[in-house]
Amino acid sequence: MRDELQKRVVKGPDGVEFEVEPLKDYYCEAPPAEHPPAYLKIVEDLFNWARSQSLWILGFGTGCGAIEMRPLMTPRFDAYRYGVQWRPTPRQSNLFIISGYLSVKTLKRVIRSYEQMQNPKYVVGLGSCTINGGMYWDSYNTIKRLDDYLPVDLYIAGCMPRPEALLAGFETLKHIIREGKAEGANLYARNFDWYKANQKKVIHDWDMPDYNW
Amino acid sequence: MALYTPDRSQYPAALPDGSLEFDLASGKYLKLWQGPQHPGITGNMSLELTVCGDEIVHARTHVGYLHRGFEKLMERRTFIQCFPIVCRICVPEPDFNEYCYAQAVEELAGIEAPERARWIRTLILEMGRINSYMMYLGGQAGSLGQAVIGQWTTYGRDLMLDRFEELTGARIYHMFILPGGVRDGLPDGFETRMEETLREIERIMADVEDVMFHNAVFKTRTVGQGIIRPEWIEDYGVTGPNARAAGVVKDVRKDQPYLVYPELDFEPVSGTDSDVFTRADVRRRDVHVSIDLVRQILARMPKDGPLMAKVPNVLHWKIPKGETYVRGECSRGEYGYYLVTDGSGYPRRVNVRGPSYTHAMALLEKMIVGVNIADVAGLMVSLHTYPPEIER
Amino acid sequence: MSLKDVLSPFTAWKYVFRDPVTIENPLRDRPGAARYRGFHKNDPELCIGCGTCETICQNGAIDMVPAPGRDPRQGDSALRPRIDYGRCCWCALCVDVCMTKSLSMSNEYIWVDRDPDAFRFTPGIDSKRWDSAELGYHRPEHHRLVPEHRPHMGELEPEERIGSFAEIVDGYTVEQARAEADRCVSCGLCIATCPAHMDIPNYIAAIRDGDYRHGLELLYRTNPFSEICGRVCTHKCETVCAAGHTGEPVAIRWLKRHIVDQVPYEQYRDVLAPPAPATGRTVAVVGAGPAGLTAAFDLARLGHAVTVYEALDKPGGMTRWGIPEYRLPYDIIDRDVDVIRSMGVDLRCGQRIGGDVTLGQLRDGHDAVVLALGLQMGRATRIPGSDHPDVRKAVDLLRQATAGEDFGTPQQAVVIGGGNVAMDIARTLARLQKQAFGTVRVTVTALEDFAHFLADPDEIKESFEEGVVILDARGPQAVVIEDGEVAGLKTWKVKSIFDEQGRFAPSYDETDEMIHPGSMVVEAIGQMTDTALLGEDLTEKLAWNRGRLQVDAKGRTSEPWLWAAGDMVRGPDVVSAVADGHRVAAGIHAALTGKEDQA
Amino acid sequence: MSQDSHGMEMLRSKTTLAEVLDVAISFECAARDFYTALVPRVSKRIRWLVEDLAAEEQRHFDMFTELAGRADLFEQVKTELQRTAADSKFSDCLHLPDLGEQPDDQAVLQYAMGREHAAMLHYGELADSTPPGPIRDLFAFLAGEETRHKLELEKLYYELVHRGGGV
Amino acid sequence: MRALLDSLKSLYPLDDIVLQRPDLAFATVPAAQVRGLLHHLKEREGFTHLVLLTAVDWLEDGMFQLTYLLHDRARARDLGLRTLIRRDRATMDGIHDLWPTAATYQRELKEMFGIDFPGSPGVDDPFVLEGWTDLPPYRRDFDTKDFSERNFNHREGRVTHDPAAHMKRHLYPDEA
Repeated sequence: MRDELQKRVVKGPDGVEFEVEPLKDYYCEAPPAEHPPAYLKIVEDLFNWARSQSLWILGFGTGCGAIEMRPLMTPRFDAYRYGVQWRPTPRQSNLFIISGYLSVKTLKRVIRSYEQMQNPKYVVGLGSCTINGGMYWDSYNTIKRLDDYLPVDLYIAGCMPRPEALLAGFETLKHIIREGKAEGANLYARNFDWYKANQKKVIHDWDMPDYNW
Repeated sequence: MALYTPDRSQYPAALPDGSLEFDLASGKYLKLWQGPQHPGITGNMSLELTVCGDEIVHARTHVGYLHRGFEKLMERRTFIQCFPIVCRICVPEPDFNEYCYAQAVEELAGIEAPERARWIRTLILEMGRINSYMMYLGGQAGSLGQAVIGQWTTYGRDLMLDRFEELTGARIYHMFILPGGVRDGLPDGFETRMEETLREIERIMADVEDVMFHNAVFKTRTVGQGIIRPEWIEDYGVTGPNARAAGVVKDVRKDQPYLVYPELDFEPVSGTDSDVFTRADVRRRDVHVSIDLVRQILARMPKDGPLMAKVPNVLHWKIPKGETYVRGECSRGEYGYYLVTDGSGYPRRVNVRGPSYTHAMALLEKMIVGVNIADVAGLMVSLHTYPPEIER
Repeated sequence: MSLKDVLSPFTAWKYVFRDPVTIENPLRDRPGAARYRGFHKNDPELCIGCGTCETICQNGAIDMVPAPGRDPRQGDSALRPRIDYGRCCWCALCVDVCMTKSLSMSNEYIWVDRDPDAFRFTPGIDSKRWDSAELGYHRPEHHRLVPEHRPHMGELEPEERIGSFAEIVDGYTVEQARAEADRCVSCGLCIATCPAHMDIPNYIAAIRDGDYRHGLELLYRTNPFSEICGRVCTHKCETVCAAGHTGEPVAIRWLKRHIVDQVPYEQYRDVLAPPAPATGRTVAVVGAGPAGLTAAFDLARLGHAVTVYEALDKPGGMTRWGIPEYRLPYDIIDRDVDVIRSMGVDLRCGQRIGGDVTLGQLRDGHDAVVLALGLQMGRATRIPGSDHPDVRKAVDLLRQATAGEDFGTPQQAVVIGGGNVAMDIARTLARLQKQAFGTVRVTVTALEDFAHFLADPDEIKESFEEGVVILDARGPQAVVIEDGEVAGLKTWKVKSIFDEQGRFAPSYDETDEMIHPGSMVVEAIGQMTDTALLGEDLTEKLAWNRGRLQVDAKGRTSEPWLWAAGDMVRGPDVVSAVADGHRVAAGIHAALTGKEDQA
Repeated sequence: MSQDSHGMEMLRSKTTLAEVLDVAISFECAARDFYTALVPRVSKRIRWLVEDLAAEEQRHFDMFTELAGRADLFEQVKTELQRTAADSKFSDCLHLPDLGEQPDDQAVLQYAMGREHAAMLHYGELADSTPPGPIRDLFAFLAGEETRHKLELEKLYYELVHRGGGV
Repeated sequence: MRALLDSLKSLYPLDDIVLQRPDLAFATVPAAQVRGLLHHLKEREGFTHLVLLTAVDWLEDGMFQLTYLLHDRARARDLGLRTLIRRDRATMDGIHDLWPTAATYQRELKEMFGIDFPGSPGVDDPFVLEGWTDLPPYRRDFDTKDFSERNFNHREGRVTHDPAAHMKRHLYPDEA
């Protein structure tokens, strides 16, 4: 564990000493909870319709596929007209696009980013690598099945998928959301222990709280 | 022009070796992580900044978020099987991987790509260079808050991707230059459509010049910023536009000409001030050089002739023991492949030398000290680095 | 910094008046380019399931899976590539390397699914919406990752070879052989087609590696007649070679010959492990052809005492007495036979069973008896005039030629038949004519047209080169006899030869009649076995199957002590005879060691 | 063959379909008996061939018998006529052997082909010389049957004698 | 290039010289001479640009080959220096004082090959890997496929057939 994460005594600029324990002080460790649907189906449908109309992508280019995000978000493909835009922080995003392979090192950051996103949230896997390891199937440093570590709502085939394929994916995702079937976040909460066990199996230096949001 | 003068009263003391002494527990310094999930970072990497007030007093680059172990994977792939994977090492300008790898294999196997294939390779590399620069220009402007440039250049780049698609059959990873030659010739009417694309890009570049380069804000934030000192050029192995902007007029295309560059007419672009603005300007002018080169190539390349050298059955292709280094001038500097063979059907060792390796690591860490936090992104982008080629 | 730097950025406002560059409907307006590498297509009829695509895929994305409703057959494993889009990188190496050009790619690129296991499919079998897409990547004609042509093999020029019985082809040099071995993609489709199931991909790999001893060892595992098969094998393997679909098939036969050419003959014995300790069991083999000797070789190596009885004075069977020397030099046969003999096989030539020694005696003196009699009797057409003494049978003439007997070389001869035997006798006669008269005057008339010819294309080509006239689609009608002498052959034109089922149903055009002049007519049609040695009682006792001795899967006849192998039960083919020899040897060994049930 | 020719002459005088068929059936019956009697005279090796021939004649016999018993005989013959077989004249090129003691397979086949050939010719002639009507159709049908049988034998002959071999 | 190699040969024990291209040569030099030769090349011969520093694992020989590739910008030529060090004592003097950027290369070599460069800044810090516990991955005795299979789940349900074996099973199952 890195030094700055250790429990220690710190002396402030005013000369006062105090104890810090970053992993406890900075994060809430409460486990994730399932998000129940609205009491009335018609209300839930309305919510889902609204959710489907604003897919806000977290601006985290985890791999190759991120390069097609720029054409998508610029005038030629103009994803904004479909209610899709990208946001710089997890707090503002509800869609995580895993743009291809994930190294174990990135997986760790991805998990943290994902957990910081607000419910309901969705994960889309881009390309072969998220499905079965892709061309890095024999690499020592990339995960092979994204769904072992995060709940994936949708996959888009390709290496890498083109902007058009992404747009097709967004349309499908909207459809899934409107049907109330984009239950990834709830799945994550429900099977939290299983996901954590998988994550910890490959992330050997686990130096963060199990859940932080 | 320095508008900002930091308060250095809290600044850490210098140790004999030149590094700074700072005590995080003192509360005077703050660790600030820029990346990997951060809008102000190029690609997937991160900067561990130690700041004092608004100023960076120490920085470390952290890479490895995109490490897939290409050099290891290639050791268990046959020579032809390596061909599709190498382009993944650098996403925005993948073709240099294909070229350098193919050239290295051809050299050690003792074969030579046919004339027409070499023209097409050159064409592809120059198309890729334009794309890479277009992407950079959008990023450079964007890092300083000017989002509109990226809207234009990304469009221009996309038009070029259409040309790539019709020529190579793919948008991003072209997998077109393979050991022995190239896959196919130019499609019918390619020249005409390429000319249209080039005109559109020239139009965009004119707007970029007006709006980005003749821009008081941009100048204020870039002129005199992020200077690469002359002695750093050798200390940190600086190459390409970064070096040329510092007056080191070295361009592999001229100095150790490869492919058909000896037959093409061009002059390397250079600058003298070595700051963020000059580097941006060198790249802007280089786009025009590349546009011109694409025109020259299309006008002069042979229309007929073989596209592949005679290669043995690729399934059993063994290459005699040997080693070589093949370099090319990519948009970011010297791109090179060090290939070692041992007589088997697999490379013994491949080492990919991407320019970002030094630019984004040692050089960036050195340059970033003393910079205002707000300028970090702009400075970093100005080195034009792509993380995947650092860690491979 | 100047005023311009303040004002210039405002020129961006002109974009307000520009047409937007946005693509109105990206899902509709953006088909992939003509050579776009989109989702895979496969033509399951063209595909042969060779698995080369799987071999080259660096991503391990391709599995070869049995295609529903297809059974493996010669040259088609009935496997089809199943692609995992959780692995694929769309590099199209599989398309580039595809041996039949059945694999290609469409320009379709959108596939979205919630189920990660859905991204696996067998192109051409699992129907997809892009199956009929016309655009997309196909391997450009010039773009080849596997060389398509054989290296040129040196051979005697026609003028040179026609004057003698010297062997025609030189065999490959080491460089040529490596280049040819390099073309093999090691798919192994040929193994099933080879009657002896030789380990072809691996012995070719041994040539690439230059490890000829290992190569020879592999050859001997399945075939003790590699010298002979390396020259005259019917190489059915080459007809199913994956490389043959878009180029020339790998010259498997010549590569086999190359291995035996490269290992010094003295070292052959070192390659083979010594025979097993003696079992005390004895086996008699009748006929020293490929089938009999292969059985003898196997049985001897298993420790049984084997005696081979050969009616003629030299071993080799039809390989010696039926195949001319220019195709298969006699010393080559001796080399193969000597290795077999060195395994302890007692080979007795000039001993015809049914004379001094009877089959009954063999039965009484041995634990098992193998009949490997071959097909040494020629069939006759029995057309009018065919009973004339100058109407001869090809097998008889070839036997006489081998024995060096003079049968009165005709100045002009007509051969009836279109198989390899017809070519052999035609070319033998041509050589004899050249030696005797200086000119070649041989006409071959065949029922089949060239499209359905029975003889190897090489044989036809070489015959033409040597001045033999071959007339296809001629049905023999009568031997023309003038003044008691054969004057020629009368034929009718064959209009068509096969019916819709591919069975023989010739129809003649009697208006197209030809007389082919010649003082000798040679019948080179079917062959049959002389089973006289069985005697009437045994013939009556044995079970028969449409004219052939009935044998079980192991080669055993209805009489438990009697086994049969080779051409007499399988039809004429060297390598099939070898395979049969193995089969019967395995059967006998199992029977003698009481392991029949496990076998 | 003379006995057959005589039989054919006999046929010319028949006037009803049933009569014609009766005679044809008697021919098939005679042929079957001939082959059956031949079986023990040939080597066991080729007995299958003679047995096959006998079985084929028996099949014809059965077929004609069944036909004769049918009420819609006329219609049936009409339909059968659609699938006429054309003679390929292959057997023209063969000697008719004298089937002595112990004939071999080739001789038996040649003999059988000759028989079918002659029958085919005669039925054909009868059809040609009969005025259009049911009787003519029946003759044409019988000629077609014999031709078909002959073609089968020709295929067998080629496989046995011309191609490869192995018997 | 020849002249340069000749003059270097008189000063340093160069071995195994290969003139790969007119502007690229490789030579082997004993480990102890590396720093001296590099210094000489940098200061005297104009090879001021360190292109790369990497290693090759000759597992069979028990040696690591270090390759220092230098570039002479003025004359546009390259010289690759090889030096062999023992795998079981994989330690080498650093050259970060000659080229500060070499520290990055040395840090990578430490992590990926386990070659130590004592005194090189940050050489022990993780570079691209995080929480790595296995053999250094670029070593030849590290099997990446095996590691991948052991550590990560691959999607089930994949099964393939060898064409030759499949045909044997269906077409001639009884034969040896």
